[in-house]
Amino acid sequence: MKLIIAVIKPFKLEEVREKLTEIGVQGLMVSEIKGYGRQGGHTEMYRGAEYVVNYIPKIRLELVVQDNNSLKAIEVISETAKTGKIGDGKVFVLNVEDALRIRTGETGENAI
Amino acid sequence: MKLIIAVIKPFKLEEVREKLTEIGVQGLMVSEIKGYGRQGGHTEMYRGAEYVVNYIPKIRLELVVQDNNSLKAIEVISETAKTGKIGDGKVFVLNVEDALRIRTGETGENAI
Amino acid sequence: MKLIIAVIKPFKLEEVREKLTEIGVQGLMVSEIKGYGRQGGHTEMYRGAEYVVNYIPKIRLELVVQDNNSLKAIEVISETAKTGKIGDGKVFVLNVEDALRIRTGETGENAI
Amino acid sequence: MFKSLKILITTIIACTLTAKALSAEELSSELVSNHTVFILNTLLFLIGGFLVMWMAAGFAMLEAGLVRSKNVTTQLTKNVALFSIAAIAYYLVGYNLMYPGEDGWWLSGYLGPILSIATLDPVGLKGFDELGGYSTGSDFFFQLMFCATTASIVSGTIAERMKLWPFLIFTILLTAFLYPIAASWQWGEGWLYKIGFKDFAGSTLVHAAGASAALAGAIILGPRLGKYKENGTITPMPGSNMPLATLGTFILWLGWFGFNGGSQLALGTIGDAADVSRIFTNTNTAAAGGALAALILTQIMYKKIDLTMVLNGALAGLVSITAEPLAPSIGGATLIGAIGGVIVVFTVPLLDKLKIDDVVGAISVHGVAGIWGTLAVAFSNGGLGAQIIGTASICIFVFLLSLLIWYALDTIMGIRVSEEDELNGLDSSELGMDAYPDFSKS
Amino acid sequence: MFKSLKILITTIIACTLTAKALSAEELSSELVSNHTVFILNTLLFLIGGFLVMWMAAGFAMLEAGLVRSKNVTTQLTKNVALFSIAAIAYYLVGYNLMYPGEDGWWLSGYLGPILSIATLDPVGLKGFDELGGYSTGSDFFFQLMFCATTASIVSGTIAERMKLWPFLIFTILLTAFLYPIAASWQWGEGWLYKIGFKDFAGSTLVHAAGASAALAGAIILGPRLGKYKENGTITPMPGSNMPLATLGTFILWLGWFGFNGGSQLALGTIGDAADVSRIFTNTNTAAAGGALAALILTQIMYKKIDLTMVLNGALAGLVSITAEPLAPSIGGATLIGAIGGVIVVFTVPLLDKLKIDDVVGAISVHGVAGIWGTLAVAFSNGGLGAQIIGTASICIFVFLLSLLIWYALDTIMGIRVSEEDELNGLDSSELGMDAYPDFSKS
Amino acid sequence: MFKSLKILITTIIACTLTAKALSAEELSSELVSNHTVFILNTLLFLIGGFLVMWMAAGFAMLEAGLVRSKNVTTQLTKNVALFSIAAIAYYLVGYNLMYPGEDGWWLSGYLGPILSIATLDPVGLKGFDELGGYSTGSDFFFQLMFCATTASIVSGTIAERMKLWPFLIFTILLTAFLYPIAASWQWGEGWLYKIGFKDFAGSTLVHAAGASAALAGAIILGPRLGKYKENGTITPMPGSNMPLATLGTFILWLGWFGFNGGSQLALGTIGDAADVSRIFTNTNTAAAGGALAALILTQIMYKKIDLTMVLNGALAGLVSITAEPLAPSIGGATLIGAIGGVIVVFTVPLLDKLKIDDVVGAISVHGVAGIWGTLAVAFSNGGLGAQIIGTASICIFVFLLSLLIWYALDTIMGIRVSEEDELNGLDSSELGMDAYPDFSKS
Ligand SMILES: Nc1ncnc2c1ncn2[C@@H]1O[C@H](COP(=O)(O)OP(=O)(O)O)[C@@H](O)[C@H]1O
Ligand SMILES: Nc1ncnc2c1ncn2[C@@H]1O[C@H](COP(=O)(O)OP(=O)(O)O)[C@@H](O)[C@H]1O
Ligand SMILES: Nc1ncnc2c1ncn2[C@@H]1O[C@H](COP(=O)(O)OP(=O)(O)O)[C@@H](O)[C@H]1O
Repeated sequence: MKLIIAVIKPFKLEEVREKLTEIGVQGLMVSEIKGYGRQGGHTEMYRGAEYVVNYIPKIRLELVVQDNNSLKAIEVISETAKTGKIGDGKVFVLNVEDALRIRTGETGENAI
Repeated sequence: MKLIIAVIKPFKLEEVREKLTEIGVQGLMVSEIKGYGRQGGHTEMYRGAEYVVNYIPKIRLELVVQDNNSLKAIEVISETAKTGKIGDGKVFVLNVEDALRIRTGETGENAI
Repeated sequence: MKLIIAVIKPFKLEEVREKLTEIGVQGLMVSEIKGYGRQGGHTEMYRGAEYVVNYIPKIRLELVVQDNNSLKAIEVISETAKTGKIGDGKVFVLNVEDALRIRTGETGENAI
Repeated sequence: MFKSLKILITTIIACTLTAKALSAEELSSELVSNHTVFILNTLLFLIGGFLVMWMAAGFAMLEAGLVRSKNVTTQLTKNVALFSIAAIAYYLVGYNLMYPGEDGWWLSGYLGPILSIATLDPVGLKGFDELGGYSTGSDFFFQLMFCATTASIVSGTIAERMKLWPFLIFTILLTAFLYPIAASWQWGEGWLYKIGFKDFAGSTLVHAAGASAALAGAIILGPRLGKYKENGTITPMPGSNMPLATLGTFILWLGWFGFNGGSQLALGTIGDAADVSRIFTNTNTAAAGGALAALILTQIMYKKIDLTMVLNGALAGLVSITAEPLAPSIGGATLIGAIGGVIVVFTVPLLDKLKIDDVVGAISVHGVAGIWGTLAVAFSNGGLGAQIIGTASICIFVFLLSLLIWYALDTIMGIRVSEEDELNGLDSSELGMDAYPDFSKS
Repeated sequence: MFKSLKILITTIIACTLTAKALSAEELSSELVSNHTVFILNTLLFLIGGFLVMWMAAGFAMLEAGLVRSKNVTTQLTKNVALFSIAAIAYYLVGYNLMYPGEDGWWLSGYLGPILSIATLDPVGLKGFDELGGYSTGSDFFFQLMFCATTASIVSGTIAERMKLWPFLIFTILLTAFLYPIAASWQWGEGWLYKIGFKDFAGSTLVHAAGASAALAGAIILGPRLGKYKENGTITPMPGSNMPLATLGTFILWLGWFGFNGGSQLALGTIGDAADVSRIFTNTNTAAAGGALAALILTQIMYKKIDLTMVLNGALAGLVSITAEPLAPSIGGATLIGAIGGVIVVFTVPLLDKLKIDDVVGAISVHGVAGIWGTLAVAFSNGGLGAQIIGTASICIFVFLLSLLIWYALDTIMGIRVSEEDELNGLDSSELGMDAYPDFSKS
Repeated sequence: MFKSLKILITTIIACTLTAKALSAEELSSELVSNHTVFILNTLLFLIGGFLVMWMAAGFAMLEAGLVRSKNVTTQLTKNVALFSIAAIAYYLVGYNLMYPGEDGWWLSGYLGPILSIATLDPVGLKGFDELGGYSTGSDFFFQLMFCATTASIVSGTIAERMKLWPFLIFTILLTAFLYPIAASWQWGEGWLYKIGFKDFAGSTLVHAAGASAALAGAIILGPRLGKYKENGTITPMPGSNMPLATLGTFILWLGWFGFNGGSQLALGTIGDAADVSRIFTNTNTAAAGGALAALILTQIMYKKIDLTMVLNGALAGLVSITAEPLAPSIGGATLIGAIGGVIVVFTVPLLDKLKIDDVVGAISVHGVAGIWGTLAVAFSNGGLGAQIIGTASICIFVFLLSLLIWYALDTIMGIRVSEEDELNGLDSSELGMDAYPDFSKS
């Protein structure tokens, strides 16, 4: 199993979720984060003082998928979340050793 | 060392933390997330428009434990967080390559 | 590639980010979490009832770096975030199998 | 608030002055004409009334700030609904039940007419011969707000675990019957009034009465899940929004000038104007005394000031002075308020020890401090006996009937949400609407 | 608000009484002197005026609570700015345009003088011979607040997608010209006044007029991105802060006593005082009726109460009673308000079906309920024809001119932010300032 | 606020009219009787007083909105506490110190009696022979609120780094001694009053005085950690809650009608009523001018509107007009306010350059704009010399004594929290209570 961590633009969340559902993804963890990256760096004024906006609001998705589903999920995310403009985000893939569904006690790929 | 990521129902947090403390877990990262899963999907009304509630508030726990403690921790979480109703959550286990305690500079299992 | 998860004291965020930038780190995910650890445990009063403060506000940083940059990044974080007082936080290192930049479709180390 | 009495006195004074057969110049430069008196009294009711109406917003904000965020929308809904219900129940039943007049009693001194709805003066007072001291509409408006205040007190105590509808049904009964009947004993010139009970603006008639209803509710309902652990420890459940709680307190503080000042019921003589001024000053200083007493006490006892206690202290000061805001000197009023503040700091944990879960401290603030304030009237005005009888009879009457109603509601429809719903928050189960759905950029 | 008429009547009544040649004693004990009348009328305007001013805060809080958090700062900025703009535009142009007097009309009954700025009574009324019924300054202050209210209504509907500056420019035109011209037809004693149209405090002249301008804006602007999906489903975009929305509603509720009560325009006779009291009571009960109607209806229709609808219902009740808050009995007023509440529950989804995106429900609350209230005047006062003509002419006039202005602004500078800016939120693109930048410990 | 003078004039006018030996009818139809004057003046104080009391909530909300969330509870606590302290300190010492009367001075024109506590008229004015122009209680209530306002100004500047208790101790000294002594020079008819200084409602006596105390505090205290970097850059620390800041501004705006309008000190003649109306209008338009000036200026200078500057601008407009809200025309008042708004936009960054860290901009808003407003009186009333002397002497007196007190407090107990406590937030170290503990579902 793989843990896919994706950081995307907030307004893309619904679209990405829908598309992931279509390919059979049944669970997600969604969190709001601040992203630091190339997209930042423009300046704003606050009460006459200039400052650099470093952190941009982003959505972080985490989903655990079966190994053979992982490429498809990554593809779906990268296609759907893409606007072509800077700050579209990243996808990272990590290996998951085990999974467990608390309600049923199922483990492994059945738990996803 | 293992990183255990657990997503649980919010009101179970205290109980799970207490039980984990009892088996010697000394640290946790707790974050509030929105969970998408089987539990969602019921509809609500807002100003006369029907909509599907997809995201349910959940708590995400992250803890790094020694390899030999990992099974016990998973067991404790799954037992304590269980209500038997849909949406109880998941536990995922990932491998951790290294750890470091910032205050002391200790690394590896000593850092946990 | 490595995923570095660091939990630090909130007021250290800016300093750590600046120092990481200096060694070439170009992206970060920042989230606010509540940390449970040795630092907690003091008691407060609320409306006449004593209670234990278990959760302390912390910042969680996640960054994916190239393998050869990982040690330097860990070093920078641990040095900058250190106050020497309890609750300075932890750094955990995980292996990342793949990365992808959504905007360009680049993968692997180029995507970071 | 002995309306008829006041009017009588006002009229007598006016007549006496007239009777002196002053010269025209003296007359016009000294007298306030009957019509002007009427207008000024009416104006006092209207200003007082809109200030007390504003207290509804104060209760809503205070309670929204002191419950956890998962219950905020429900708490707001309860507050808007109870105020609306009070408006209609008091119109249909409460007002005439509370002021039966000489001949309206069903049970003389105890029970007014139930089947009698309120009406207003005709437009432009057309065809109106008899000139009272103020317009009926202004009086109705002002009195209604007191009735609504009583209901507002209840909602805070029983927060975070009671279903919406049983609460609304209770509110109907409270504002149509319970409060008006109890209040009629004094303000309707019933039996309490006859024995010499004194409660200027309602420390007991409004505040302790509301708190008695709340206490009954808290008992039938039981504490929130997890509030009192088996090992005897108490789990604090911190309020979600301190600025809202503080705003609510300031709103109540402001509204209280109308509550107490308007209860002078007259502004048409220089004596009344001076008295209203005394009342404003005393009301303000009692709140200050209550806030500072709680501030100093929490600093000493807990080593850290507890803002929620300071807010409760200010309100307890206000409640304490409400039974007699006119007679005391500024210093006396400060002291009466300060003792109210002290009371709150001690009774809030006491109730917790009794496992009575009062989410916002309303029983301490409105109940215990209200009783203190009513008894304290004896310091300046004597008559401790009547004060005790009055306080006890009102509180017991409202408490027992409330207990009965809550019990009946619980039996019929259940007043408490399910365990799961309580844990998930009432906003999700009762309303399906979060109070703060984003605070994010999605 | 037929100012001159009222004054006349007041004066006539005063004179009649004088003419009765009462004895000195009777005189002084019954009459209210001209000067006292002047002061009391002025005081009514001032109290009414500051209460209506407070409604500006109500609109700001209501709208800040009902937009998503990424647009809150912009919404607040719009509200502060529009109120400030109204103050200056109404002073420079609007006031005299609205009250041309007998000889000031450019186009008799239709268009007052545009190049004429407002002035106040001289300090201390120095050298002032002619004694009106109230001070000009108090009248200006009161009327200005009505003008600002009209503009406040617009900002809520077009939230979350309109650029800041086009909105501000529209506000200038609305408060300097559109509202004053339309209002002059009635309150300036123009042609509508002559045909017997009745709109006591402005259900149509203020509320439906504001809603007409809002509707035109919503049409030109189009709905928010993603609000109406192609498959016909509607995406709810829940408001970010229910306590703010509730606070805003309570503020408006309070302010409305000034809005309707002050519109009696006189407090100098006992009849006026009694009427103002009736108005306060009816205003309050109409709000209660509206809130409860929406509460019960959403419970029945959706199985769960919708707090935002209850808030809208209370406001719709207030709007509905505004055209005639004096004549109805309490029961009648409750009913008129309740129908307002029902209207809102049905028209909000209806507008959604028409793909007209009204973020806070202002078109339903102020527009549809405003029209209902104005037509309902015919129940108590007759003259349905005049009511229909009045309502239609005001709404159509404001709607068409607004449409033109919005269209022109859109052509010249574009009134809508870019798609990306809308998705990221106006606070980031328009202002670069988050409403809640932390809620954290950083 | 030259009380005695006003009353004198009022009385003279009344007497003159009486002296005209009018016929009975004329008399009763024109005169306002002494008693009615008394009641109306008292009413003005009470309405003005409760509106200014409401400003305490405004400051609390404004400051809670402009500090970071980790310091919100502390800021709220300071605001509730300072208002309570002012109530008691002004009663025990301040009031009579401020109004020594002819014979009460310890140091004629400079220092009133310190050991003298305030008392009110007896209940019902029993045994009261001498009829003043208003009730003492209403005057005390009104004046107290001005004293509290002065203290409210300080808390915002020194936010986010000062310990709670030193601030509270400073507040005692400020409200018991500093403000009353300085104010006595003018409003107690001391030396400034004698040289012809004019400050209608206190641009300098209240606002610049408060700002002077704040400036002294900011200097002794030093800036927040990290605010001014060594390389000269300034780190913005955005306020945590824009709706609260906006609400606070609207509350202050509303309260200011009481602040300025009540300072007319009389409502018993038609001239006074008209003047209060002028004041309301001018106060409102000055705020609008200030807000729009800041809005336009930040748009031009920074390319984006800065809401916090717009809010500060509105307040600066209000402060600017406070020294003379009566004489200017509407246009003049708008301009005076607008210049206040411009001042703020320039002085806020200027103070930052001087490394004086004023969290909410109070020194600019209340200090610089207050001085501007006081000097601007010379435009309409002449006497620039007296204006300069008055402004300078008040500001320097309050500033120097405050500096001394802050310094002493710092030496004795330390006024600043530890570095770690500041970084973690005062809510955690000083109070152990988060302002927003959840905003979650736990
Ligand atoms: N190396 C990294 N590790 C973790 N997160 C990253 C990394 N690089 C970028 N991110 C996240 O991805 C987001 C988008 O990256 P950014 O550099 O702004 O633009 P782009 O995705 O177009 O390259 C950032 O806001 C940050 O949260
Ligand atoms: N494959 C997955 N990857 C990540 N998180 C998941 C996954 N499946 C479920 N979750 C998380 O677990 C929570 C509970 O899952 P759900 O399907 O609702 O019920 P259950 O746990 O009873 O199967 C979800 O809200 C979601 O946050
Ligand atoms: N085993 C662990 N797994 C995950 N997070 C941990 C672990 N131990 C500590 N932490 C995190 O690190 C933070 C700091 O740890 P703590 O024990 O308080 O002090 P220190 O870092 O000085 O040892 C905690 O608040 C917690 O969030």
